[in-house]
Amino acid sequence: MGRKRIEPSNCTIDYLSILDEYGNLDTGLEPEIPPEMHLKMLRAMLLGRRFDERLLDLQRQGRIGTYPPTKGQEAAHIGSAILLKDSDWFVPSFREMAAEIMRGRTMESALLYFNGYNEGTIVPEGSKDLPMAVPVASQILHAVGLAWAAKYRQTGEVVMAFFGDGATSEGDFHEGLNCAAVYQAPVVFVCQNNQWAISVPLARQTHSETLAQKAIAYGMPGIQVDGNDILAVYAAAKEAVDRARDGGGPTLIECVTYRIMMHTTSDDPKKYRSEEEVECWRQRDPLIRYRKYLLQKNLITEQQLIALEEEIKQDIQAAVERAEKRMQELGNPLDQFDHLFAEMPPRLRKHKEALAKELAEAGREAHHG
Amino acid sequence: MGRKRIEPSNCTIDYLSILDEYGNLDTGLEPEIPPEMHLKMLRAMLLGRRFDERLLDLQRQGRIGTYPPTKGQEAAHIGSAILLKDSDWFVPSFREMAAEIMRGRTMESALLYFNGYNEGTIVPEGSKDLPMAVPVASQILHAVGLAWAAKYRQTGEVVMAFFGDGATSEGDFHEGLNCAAVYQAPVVFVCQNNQWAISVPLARQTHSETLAQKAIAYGMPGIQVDGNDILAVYAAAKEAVDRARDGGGPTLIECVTYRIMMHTTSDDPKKYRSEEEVECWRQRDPLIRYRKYLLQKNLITEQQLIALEEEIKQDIQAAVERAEKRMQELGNPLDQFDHLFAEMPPRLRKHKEALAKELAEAGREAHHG
Amino acid sequence: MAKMTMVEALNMALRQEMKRDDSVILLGQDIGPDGGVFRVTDRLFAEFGENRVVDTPLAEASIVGMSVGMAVYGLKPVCEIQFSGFIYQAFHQIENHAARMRWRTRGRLHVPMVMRAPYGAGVRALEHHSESREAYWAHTPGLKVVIPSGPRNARALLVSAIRDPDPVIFYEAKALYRSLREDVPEEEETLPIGRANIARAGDAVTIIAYGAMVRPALEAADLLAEKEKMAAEVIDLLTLSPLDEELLVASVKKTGRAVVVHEAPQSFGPGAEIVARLMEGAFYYLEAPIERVTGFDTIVPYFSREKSYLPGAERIAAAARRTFIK
Amino acid sequence: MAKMTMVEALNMALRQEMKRDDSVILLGQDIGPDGGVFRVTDRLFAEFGENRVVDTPLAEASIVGMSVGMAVYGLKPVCEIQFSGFIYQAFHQIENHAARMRWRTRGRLHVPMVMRAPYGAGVRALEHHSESREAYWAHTPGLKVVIPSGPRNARALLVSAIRDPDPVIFYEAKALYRSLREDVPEEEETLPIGRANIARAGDAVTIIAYGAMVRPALEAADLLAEKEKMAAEVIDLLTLSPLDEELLVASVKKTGRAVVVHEAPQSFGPGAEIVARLMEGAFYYLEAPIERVTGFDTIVPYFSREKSYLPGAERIAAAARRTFIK
Ligand SMILES: Cc1ncc(C[n+]2csc(CCOP(=O)(O)OP(=O)(O)O)c2C)c(N)n1
Ligand SMILES: Cc1ncc(C[n+]2csc(CCOP(=O)(O)OP(=O)(O)O)c2C)c(N)n1
Ligand SMILES: [Mg+2]
Ligand SMILES: [Mg+2]
Repeated sequence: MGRKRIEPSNCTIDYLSILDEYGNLDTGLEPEIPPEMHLKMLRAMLLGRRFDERLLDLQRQGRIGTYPPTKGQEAAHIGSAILLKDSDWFVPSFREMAAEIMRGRTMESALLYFNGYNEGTIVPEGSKDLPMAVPVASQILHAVGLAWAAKYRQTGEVVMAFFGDGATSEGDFHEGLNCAAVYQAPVVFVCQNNQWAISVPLARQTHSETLAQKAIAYGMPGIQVDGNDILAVYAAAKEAVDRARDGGGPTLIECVTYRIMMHTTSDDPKKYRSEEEVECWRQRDPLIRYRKYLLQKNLITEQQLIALEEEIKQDIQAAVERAEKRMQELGNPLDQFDHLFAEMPPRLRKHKEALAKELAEAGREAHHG
Repeated sequence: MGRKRIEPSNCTIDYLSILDEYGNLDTGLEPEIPPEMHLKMLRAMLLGRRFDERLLDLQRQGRIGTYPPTKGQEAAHIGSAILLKDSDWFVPSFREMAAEIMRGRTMESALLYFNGYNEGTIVPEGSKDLPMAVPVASQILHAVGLAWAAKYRQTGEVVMAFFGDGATSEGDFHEGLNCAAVYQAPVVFVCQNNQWAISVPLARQTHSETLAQKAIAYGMPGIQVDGNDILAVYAAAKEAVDRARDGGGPTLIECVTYRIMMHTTSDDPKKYRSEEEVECWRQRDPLIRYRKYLLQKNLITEQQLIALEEEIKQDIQAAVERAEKRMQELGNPLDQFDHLFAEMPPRLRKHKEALAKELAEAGREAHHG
Repeated sequence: MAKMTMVEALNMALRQEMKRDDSVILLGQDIGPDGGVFRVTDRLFAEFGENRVVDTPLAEASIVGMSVGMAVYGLKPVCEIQFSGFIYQAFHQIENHAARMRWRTRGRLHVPMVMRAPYGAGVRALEHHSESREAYWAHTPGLKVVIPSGPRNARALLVSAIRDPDPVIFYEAKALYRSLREDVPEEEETLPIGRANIARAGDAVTIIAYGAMVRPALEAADLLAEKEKMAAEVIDLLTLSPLDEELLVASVKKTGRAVVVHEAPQSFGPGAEIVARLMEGAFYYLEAPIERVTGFDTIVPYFSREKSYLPGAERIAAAARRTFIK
Repeated sequence: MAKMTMVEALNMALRQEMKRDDSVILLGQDIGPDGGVFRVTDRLFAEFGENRVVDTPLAEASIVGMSVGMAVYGLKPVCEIQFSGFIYQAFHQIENHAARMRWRTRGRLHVPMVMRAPYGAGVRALEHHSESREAYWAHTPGLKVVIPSGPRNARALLVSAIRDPDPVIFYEAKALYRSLREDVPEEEETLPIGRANIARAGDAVTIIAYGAMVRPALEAADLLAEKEKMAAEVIDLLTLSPLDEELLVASVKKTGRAVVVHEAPQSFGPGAEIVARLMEGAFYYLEAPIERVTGFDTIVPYFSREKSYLPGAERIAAAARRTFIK
C-alpha cells in the first residue's frame, strides 16, 4: 500500500564520453585497443570519408543517382562495427558506408547501387552482412531473427543492427527491441542519432530526452555515448557485444552524432536548419579528433597519414574506374526477371520472353533503320 | 567526459495502492470522491459483473457468439473512465464492458454485437465513444488523433484509451504513445494489465518488469496501480486526466489486474495456466473489496445492495428480452451494402440488387415449393 | 490411413517436417502451450520444446520480420498469423523484404519461409476474422500463394511449402478446419506448388474455385448434373499464384464456358485475373462471357448476415446456367 | 490561367482548401518547413502554421491512425505518405479502420480523409520508390482510389477528394510531378470522383490508362494514327475505384477492341478487373481478346533498368495492332 517510486532494474542508462572535442582524454576509461585495430579503424574512417566525398562529387556530375552522405558519422559506425568478428552479423540501414566497406562490401558495389544497378545489393559470398535497408527501421526485426537463430544454433555469433534517430519512431523499432529482450537474443542495437530525420529534428521525433532511455521500456541496458568519440563508441560497443556473446541479451547504444551534409543529394537542409548549428558540429569532427589522438599516442605519424590518404585516393579511383567499366557490361534489362524465385514461374517467363523479343526487334530496327 | 548515470526527467514512475485486498486503507492517499460518484461506480461495476455473467451464460446456451469476459477487471476500467466527462472521448478495446455501459452503450448494443449484428457497433447519437476495436492496439492511434484534434480546437476535451498488456508489444502502441508525447496531446492511456494475452503470460510478452516504465521511452509520466483497487485507479486517473486537461500532456497508467475467466469463450485456459494462480486472484476481487469499503464508510447499506442487485437483474433481463426481440427484426442481409460509402457506387448497387433478386426468388420458391 | 480433419492434417505435416529437419521452426501467437487458437500446433510444444515452437509477443510485424532474419540465417520458419485479418500489421515486412530478399541479392540470400493464416467466413467469428484477401499477395511479385481445399491436400501442400526455397503465403479456410475428414496417409506426400487439380471432370462448363469454395462448386456441379444433366468440370486451383493457367485454358477450350468462384470481394479480386487469363488463352473458344460468383464488394458482414455474403451452390449453379443463355 | 506543374497545382489545391475550411489539416513526414520531399506542401507551413501543417514522427501507421481519429472528431486530415512504397506500414490502419468506420457504425461515424502518396517509376529513384500497387486499395472495400494524369485534373480531383465524405487514396505519379505544365485556373474547379475521361476520341480501338500511363497511351494513339491511319480512343480513368464501367463498356461496344495499360505488375493487377468488366459488359462486341500492356510480374528494377519495365508508346501501339490480327 501507499505510493512509491519504481526503479526499473536490469536497465541502467549511462552517458559515456572518453575523448572530447578538445582532445581531453579520460584515461581511466580509455579502452585498450591493439595498435593494428586502431589502424584498421583509422583506415576505415578515412576511406569512408573520402569515398563519401567522392560519391557526392560523382552525384553532382550526374555520374550516380540519389545518395545519402555519411560525413561526420564515421566514428559511430566504425567504433561499433569493429567489435564484430567476420562470423558475426552486420545489419545496416543506409548510412553506414564506412562500416559496410570495412566489413567487406566493395566500393564497386556501392557505386553500382547508387547508379541503379541491382548488382549493388549482392552481398559478398559467405558474408554475414545484410544489404542496405531503405524502409526505415524494418531491418531491426531481421537482426532479431538472425540473433534468435544464432542463439538457437548456439554458435556464439552476435548481431549488430544500425538505424537512425528517426527509426526509433517506427513500430518496427519497438517490436524488434521488445522481442530481442524477451528472447534475450544476442543483438546490439546501434542508433546513429544524427539529430535529424530529413527535416525533422529530434525534439519533434520524440519527447524523451535521450534515445538510450527507450531501453528501459524493454528491460534492456541502454547507453548514450558521444558518437563522434570513437573511443566511447568502442567502449560501449565492446561492453554490449561481450554481454551479448556471454548470453546477457541485447543492448541499445545511442551514438550522439550529427548529419553534417544533406539528408540525400535531393535534399536542401537550408530549408530547415541553421548554418551555425552545422558549423558547431563541424568542430566536433570525429575524424580530426581521432587522428590527433593517434598522433599523440604515436600510433601513426604525419608521414604515414599522408601515405594513407594517397593510398586511399588511388583505391577509390581504381574502384570508380572498375565500376564504370563494369556498368557498361551490366544493365541487361532481362535480368529483372531473374532471382525473383528459385524457379521462374511460367507467366514471368512469358514476360521475359516478351521483353527479349521486343528488345531484339528494336535492335533489328535500329540496325536496319 | 566520463561515465555518468542518466536520470530521465519528465517521467517518474510510481506504484500506487490505496485499498488493499485485506481491506487496509491508506487514509492519507484516500481520494475524495463524492457519494453519488461512488454509487455510480458501484452500480457500473455491479452491472458490468452481472451482465458479464449473463453473457457467459447466454454464450453457453448458444444464444450469443464468441465473447471475451471482463470479470475481475471492473475496477480498472470503471475507476478510470469515471473521470471522463460526457464531452470527453472514450476509446475502448474489447474488455471494458462495464465502462462502455457506464458511458452510455446499451446492453442491447452489446448483445447485438456478440450475436453478429452490425448494429452492435453503432455508437449512441452524439456520443464521444468509439466502438470496440478488435485489432489489438490499433485504437490507440485513433485516441491520439482525437486528442490532437481536441487540442487544435481548444475545447479542453480529454481522451482516454484502453488496451491490454499484450497490446504493448504492437508497433501501434509505441507509435501512439510517442506521437502523443511529441504533440503533448490530452490523452490518458490505460493499460489493463490482466497478465495474459490469450495464453501468453506477461513475462513472455516483454522483458520489462512493469508496463508503466515504458512511459520513460516517451518522456511521459507513467504509473502502475493496483488495478483491483478502485481508489488507486481513481486517484491515478484523476491525476492523469487533470494533467491532460491542464495541457500537461499524456500519461500511461498500468492497472495490474487479472483475467479471471477464459480469454474468450473459445479459449481453454487450463491449457496454459494453473488453477492456483486464478484462485489467488479471485481473492483479490475488486468488487468485493470495494463493496466492503462502501459498507464500512456507510455509503451504502446491505439492504440497498440487495435492492441494487435486484434492480440490475431486472435491467439485464429486460435488455436481453428487448435485444432478442430486436434481432428478429434485424439481419436483413441487404444491409451489408449500406453505409460502406456515403453514396453507393454503381457496382455495389448491382451487388445489392443481385442479392435482393436472389432473396426474392428464394422467397417465392419457398412459398410455392 | 487415418481419417483426419484439416487441423489434424496440418498438425501432422508440421510434426513430420519438424522431425525431419531441425531448421524448421514454428513461431506465432499462442502456438506454444496453447497449441494455437485453432489447435493446428497442438502438442508440438510438448514434443519439440520452446526453441522449436516459439510463442511470440503480440506483434505481427515481428513474427514476419524475425522470420526473414531466421530464414536468411538458414532456418525454415513457419509462422502463424493468428487470423489473416491481422496480417496487415506485417504487410511491409512481407512486401518490402520477404518477397524481395532473393531478388535484391541476386540469389545470394533467400528466405524459405511459410506464412500460415486462417482466412474466410462461415464460422460465426468476430469482425476482422472472416475476410478473404489473398489477392493482395497474389499481386505481390516474389510470393507464392497456396490455398488448400481439404485435409489431404492441405497436408501435402504444407509440406511442399515448407520445403519450397521461397516465401509462401499459406491461407487456410477456417470453414474447412473441422467440417470434414479425409484419409490422410502417414507416409510422406507432397503436391507441386503451382498446379491446379481437376476436382471433377466434365465438358459443359468449367467452374473454377479454391479453398472453401471448392465444396459449393462441387455441389453446384451436382445440381447441374441432377437438374440439367450437364457435366460441369470443377477445377480446384490449390495454388493461386503462380496460377496454373495451362490447365484452366485447356478446360475452357473444351467447355467454352466458365464460372469463377471466390469469397473475396469481386472488384480487383482473384477472379478478375482468371478472367483475363482465359480471355488471353481461350477467347476464341468462349461461347459466353465468363461469370464471376464472388464475395460482394463490401466487408463481410458480422456473422448473423455472413451466409448471404458467401457464394453457395445455388448461386454458382445459376451462374453456370447463365453461360448458356445468349 | 497560370501554367503549372502538377506539384504546383496540388499545392494550390491544398492552399485553397485550407483557406476555405479550417478543418483541413495536413500531416506527414517533412511536410512542414521542408515543404515535402517533392515540395507539394511548399510554403504552406509558413502560411498556415504548425497546427495546420503537421510534421509527424517517422511512423506511417501513426499518420493514418491519427488521421482516423482526427476525421472522426470532425477534421479533414489530408495525409502525405512520403512514398507509396512505405504505405504498407499503415496497411492495417487503412484496412481495419479507415475503410470501415462508416460501415461499422452504420453511418454514425465517418472518416473524411485523403491519403496522398507519390507512386510509380521513371524518375531514377531508389528502390522501394517506384512501385505501383494501387490494386491493393482498389480491392479494399470502403476506399476510393483516385489517380490524376496531369496538373489540371490533379488539382480538381484533390479538391474533390478533400471534400469527399469518405477515405480517398490519392496516388500521384512522380513521373508527372514536374514533367509537364498545364493551364490551371485560379478559380475553384472540381472533378467528380468515379468518372473517367475520354482523353481522345476514336473508333478503332479503346486504349485504357491512368496516371503516368496516359501520356504513352496518347503517344501510342498518335503512332496508330500516323502509321495505320487508325483512330484509337484513349480513356483516362482518373478514378480507379469505383471504376467508371459505363464509359468503358460504351467505348468498347463501339470499337470492339481494347488495350489496358498500367505500370503495376500484370498478374492480379488493375487491368484484370477492367478486362473482367468488359467481358461482362461488352463480350458480344469484342472482335479480339483484350490486350494488357502492364508492368511485368517482377519488382520494378533499380533505375538503370527501369525504363524497360515501363510500358511505352511502342509497346502499347503494338498491342493495339495485335487486336487486329486473328
Ligand atoms: C518506412 C519509411 N518511411 C519513410 C522513408 C523515407 N525516408 C528515408 S530516410 C528518412 C529519414 C530517416 O531518418 P533517420 O532514421 O534519423 O536516419 P538518417 O537519415 O538521419 O540517417 C525517411 C523519412 C523510408 N525510407 N522508410
Ligand atoms: C493485431 C491483432 N493481432 C491478434 C489478434 C488476436 N487477439 C485478440 S485478443 C488477443 C490478446 C490480447 O491480449 P491483451 O492485449 O493482453 O488483452 P486482453 O485480451 O488480455 O484483454 C489476441 C492475440 C488481434 N485481435 N489483433
Ligand atoms: Mg537521423
Ligand atoms: Mg491481457
